[in-house]
Amino acid sequence: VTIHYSAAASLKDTLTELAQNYQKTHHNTDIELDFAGSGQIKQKVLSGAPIDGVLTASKTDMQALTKTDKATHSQILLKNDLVVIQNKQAPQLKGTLKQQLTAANKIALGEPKLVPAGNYAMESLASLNLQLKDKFVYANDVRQVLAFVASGNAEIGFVYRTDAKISDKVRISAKVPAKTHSPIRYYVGVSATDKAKQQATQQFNHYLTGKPAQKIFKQAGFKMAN
Amino acid sequence: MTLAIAIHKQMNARQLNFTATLTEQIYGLMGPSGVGKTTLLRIIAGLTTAETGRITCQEQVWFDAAQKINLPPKTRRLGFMFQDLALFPHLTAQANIEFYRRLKAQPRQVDTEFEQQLITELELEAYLTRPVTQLSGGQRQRVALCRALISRPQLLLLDEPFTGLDDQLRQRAIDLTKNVLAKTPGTQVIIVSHRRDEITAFTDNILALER
Amino acid sequence: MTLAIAIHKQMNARQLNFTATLTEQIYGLMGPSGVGKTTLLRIIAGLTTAETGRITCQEQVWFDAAQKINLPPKTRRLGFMFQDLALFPHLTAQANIEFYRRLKAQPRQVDTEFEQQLITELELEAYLTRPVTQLSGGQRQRVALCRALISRPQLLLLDEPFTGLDDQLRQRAIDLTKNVLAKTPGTQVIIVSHRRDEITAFTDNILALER
Amino acid sequence: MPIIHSLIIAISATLITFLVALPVAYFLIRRHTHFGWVLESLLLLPLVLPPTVVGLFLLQLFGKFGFGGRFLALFHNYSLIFTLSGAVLATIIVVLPIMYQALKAALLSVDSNLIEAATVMGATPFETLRLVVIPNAYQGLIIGLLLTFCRGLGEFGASLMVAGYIEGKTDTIATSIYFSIQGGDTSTALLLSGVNILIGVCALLLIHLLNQQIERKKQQL
Amino acid sequence: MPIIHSLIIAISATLITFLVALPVAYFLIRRHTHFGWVLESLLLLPLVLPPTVVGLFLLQLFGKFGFGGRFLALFHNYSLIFTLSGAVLATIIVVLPIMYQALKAALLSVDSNLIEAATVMGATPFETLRLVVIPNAYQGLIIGLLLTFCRGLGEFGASLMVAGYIEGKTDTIATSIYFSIQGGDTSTALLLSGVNILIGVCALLLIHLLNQQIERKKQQL
Ligand SMILES: Nc1ncnc2c1ncn2[C@@H]1O[C@H](COP(=O)(O)OP(=O)(O)OP(=O)(O)O)[C@@H](O)[C@H]1O
Ligand SMILES: Nc1ncnc2c1ncn2[C@@H]1O[C@H](COP(=O)(O)OP(=O)(O)OP(=O)(O)O)[C@@H](O)[C@H]1O
Ligand code: MOO
Ligand SMILES: [Mg+2]
Ligand SMILES: [Mg+2]
Repeated sequence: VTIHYSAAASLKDTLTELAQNYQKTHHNTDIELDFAGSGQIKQKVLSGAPIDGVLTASKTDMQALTKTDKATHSQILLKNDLVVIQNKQAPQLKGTLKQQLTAANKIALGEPKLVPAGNYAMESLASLNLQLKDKFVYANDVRQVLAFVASGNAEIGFVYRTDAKISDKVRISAKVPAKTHSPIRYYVGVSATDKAKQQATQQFNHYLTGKPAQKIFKQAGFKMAN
Repeated sequence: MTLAIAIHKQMNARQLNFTATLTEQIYGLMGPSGVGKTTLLRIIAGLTTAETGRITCQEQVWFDAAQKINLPPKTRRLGFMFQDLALFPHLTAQANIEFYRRLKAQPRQVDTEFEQQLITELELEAYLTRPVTQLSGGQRQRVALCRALISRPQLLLLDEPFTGLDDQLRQRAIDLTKNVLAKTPGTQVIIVSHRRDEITAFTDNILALER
Repeated sequence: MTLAIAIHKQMNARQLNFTATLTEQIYGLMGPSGVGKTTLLRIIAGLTTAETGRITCQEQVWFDAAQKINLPPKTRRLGFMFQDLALFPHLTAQANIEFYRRLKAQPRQVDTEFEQQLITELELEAYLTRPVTQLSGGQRQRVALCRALISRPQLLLLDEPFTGLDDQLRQRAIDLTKNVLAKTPGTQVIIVSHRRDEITAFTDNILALER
Repeated sequence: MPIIHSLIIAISATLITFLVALPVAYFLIRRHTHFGWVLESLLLLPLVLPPTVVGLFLLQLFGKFGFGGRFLALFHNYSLIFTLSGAVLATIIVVLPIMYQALKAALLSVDSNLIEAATVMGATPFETLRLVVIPNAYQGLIIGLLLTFCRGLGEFGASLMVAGYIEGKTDTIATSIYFSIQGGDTSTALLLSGVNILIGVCALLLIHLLNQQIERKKQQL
Repeated sequence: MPIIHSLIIAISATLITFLVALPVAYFLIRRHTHFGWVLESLLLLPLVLPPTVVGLFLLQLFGKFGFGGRFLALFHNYSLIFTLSGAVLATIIVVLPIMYQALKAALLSVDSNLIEAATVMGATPFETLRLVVIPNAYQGLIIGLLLTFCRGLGEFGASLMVAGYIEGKTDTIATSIYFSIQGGDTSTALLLSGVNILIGVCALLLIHLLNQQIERKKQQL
């Protein structure tokens, strides 16, 4: 069977490798990997795109799917941390997260409705009691947050720990305490309507939670959910 | 052919009324500049629509303002040499002359011998393979004349066909046109000219437009 | 003005050699169709470049193939009536005639009285406000002639200026042109025509081009 | 593979839009209908909307629950989503306005005297188009083709939505560039950008040579 | 606000590209330089690349550490990034190829006899452009303006990269549509799409009326 698997864009390299490994041992399953933002994946499934497996970077997107029965067998796959980054060319930021944030002129973060990382950042800012709305520059995706910080025009930006690795022009200046936002979890789910595809997707999801897969995820900086 | 038309608006608010029954083969159309000669030919061809009137040709109604009949130009079986020639600038002289052959919807028999004769008489051989944009004024004039004559139409409309040619070429072109007309008695022709001698070389039937 | 030019390639591989010294005010240029009359005028105007030769006008070198001198047309102070008129289709007759006034770089004095006289003589008043695309062939011809005459150039080039006009208008246009030339003795003129009478009305200086 | 996919998409989108837009533009110029007015507005739509939105709309239309999707499903359960054909469709919709307007401009530039001359000689509208209008408008037509082709190469918003990014199946140069940038892989992104530019410049060169050919043919026959 | 921002961006990008592309196209058509060949290729670049990539490039160039950014910082520490001017710049780069090619097609359609006539009469190249070429090419020019304006309205990839999405400062209709759609707020997205279409249709209508005006002026003077 061929299954169409839509996954969060930030997992592109890792998941491509995993799918290749998987297909070496499971010759009768063809995996079509397709990448997009989590919000976009949700949109696609809701619009009736023939997607069999989903991997989203947020709980809310997965919930939107399970609520309408567009996805089943959802389960937590990975964990991640939220960090703030700064440009490597700028002097190392000092002080607590709160101080760093108040000192900045422009703060880059993902559009909260759209980018899960942006949403978590908003939660943290709320629980830290910071009113910084007029400093926000909303980005389309994580990459854009990185670009804004890399260009030096936003002093600080919110991204996941794993994303901070993408660009060599930024460094992590502070960790955002995990208790200030709801837990960052990656979810897998099954959206297939066809029996055989459902089964194949479930099998692949199961493989992702297994030991060999965990190793590769860890290499990319993710933490496993359990 | 019977004509009875009136047009006003599309002539810069001048007035053109024209009534005639054409029974002979050849007619000359004369009149001062701007009186409406070209406009009249365009109305006959169906390119301009008269405001009122009626045109019939060989029992067929071409135009009737009252009954809202207006036969499209392409079904009128015309040959038209335009005053400004309207040669196809992307084609060579030859391709312009032979344009009819490429029209499949309304094929006209063009026999090669006849074509060859026209080309020779109009001294066009040397220029056949040239794009018309590279021809001199007089050469273009002859290509346009040749294109109109070759079509063997039911009605041939020539708007100042011999203008811009030197005396010798003009005489040759006139003789040639006469020859062609003599060989195709089914073709009726209207020749516009500002020179009386050009018309009288063909006929005494002169349609005069006056202000 | 002295002329000594040769051109070959840009004439469809015909040959044009021409040498003359023009000392009189008015010259007629005659020759069979396609011999190179228009090409010669274009070379003088600087629109076509001769392959070899030299053109001088009033001590000024306009063109010299050997020295690679080629004065751009706009500095030659010309009036040119093109064989195909080249009227500006987006403008009215009046705006075409008065086009010179809108050129700031090289202003030429156009006096209103003189302009009015030209327009009246050429029977153009009624059409001044019309776009030239709506004029008849003969009307367009007169607009182009008027545009060329009004410019009071150093050198006036008229390519078949009287073609397509009826006898009465032609005579009027010839007389008018003669008048204008008489009043502006500084303007040298070359008139191309295929009719000898049109030339002899002006001058006996005929430049003949032969095959 | 992305290169081949991009070429397939850009070329077929260009050809299809050309064949669709040319008769429509020709027809609408000849007769000034009110219907044409509506059609022109419709044709502007994909231009004023972000490509992603166009893509989402197509996704909904051709998804499992959409009208188009259900219709296509009747044929062996066919689906456009996540296929190259879907990408072609998305690109077509995005580039159609550009093609249409460019062709319209080209057709408008043809002297109406020539069309009249052909009509009088008995040419049908189609013959007039083929024998007179197209050859005289070719400079403008070619520019329309170039614009459309290049925009088709660069388009990714709409086709990403409809066809996704499936390596070896629906990945194009543009989407690959996008994802390598997302992944921080700047060198691949630069390389692929270079490829796209090369293709664009080749298209330009081709047109240039073609033009020269035509001009030379005209001049030195 | 997004509406005003969009209008500012689309209108100024259209005007600026028009004023830049017109003389360049005119100059390159008149003289066939080799330099022109290079310039044309350069001008195609933003067309074959995804707008996001163009935006990323501009962000790097005009960012604090980029060459352009450092230069601009000399003037009262000015920065283009996260400003409306930045969005205008990004849009200009994206729409420039469309404007240029459309203008080129329009200029090419002008009869060279007319240009010769003007030259002989003593007109400078600029006067020829203003008095002869533009009035005779206006149909094509207007289509170029329309295409550019509408694409400017729909563009969001590049300008989002350069100007970000700052509510009340750099949000445009296109980015707002994008974000509301992604956020699942379909009704806002539909509303804003409607606004964009309306603006596009208004532009079309304006052009239509303008055309009619000109035609009428020509005919019933
Ligand atoms: N398209 C048009 N719209 C309005 N008026 C026009 C149009 N074409 C010609 N006219 C006007 O109609 C009148 C007749 O023009 P027409 O071309 O029929 O004259 P003509 O007899 O052929 O003259 P000529 O011998 O100068 O060619 C002229 O006054 C002219 O200005
Ligand atoms: N652009 C061009 N390229 C090549 N050959 C040309 C071009 N223009 C004209 N010719 C050729 O050059 C020759 C001279 O043309 P020209 O127009 O000077 O003739 P002419 O004497 O003005 O004739 P006419 O009285 O017919 O106007 C002709 O044989 C013509 O075919
Ligand atoms: O305007 Mo786009 O979606 O970046 O091609
Ligand atoms: Mg006439
Ligand atoms: Mg000549």
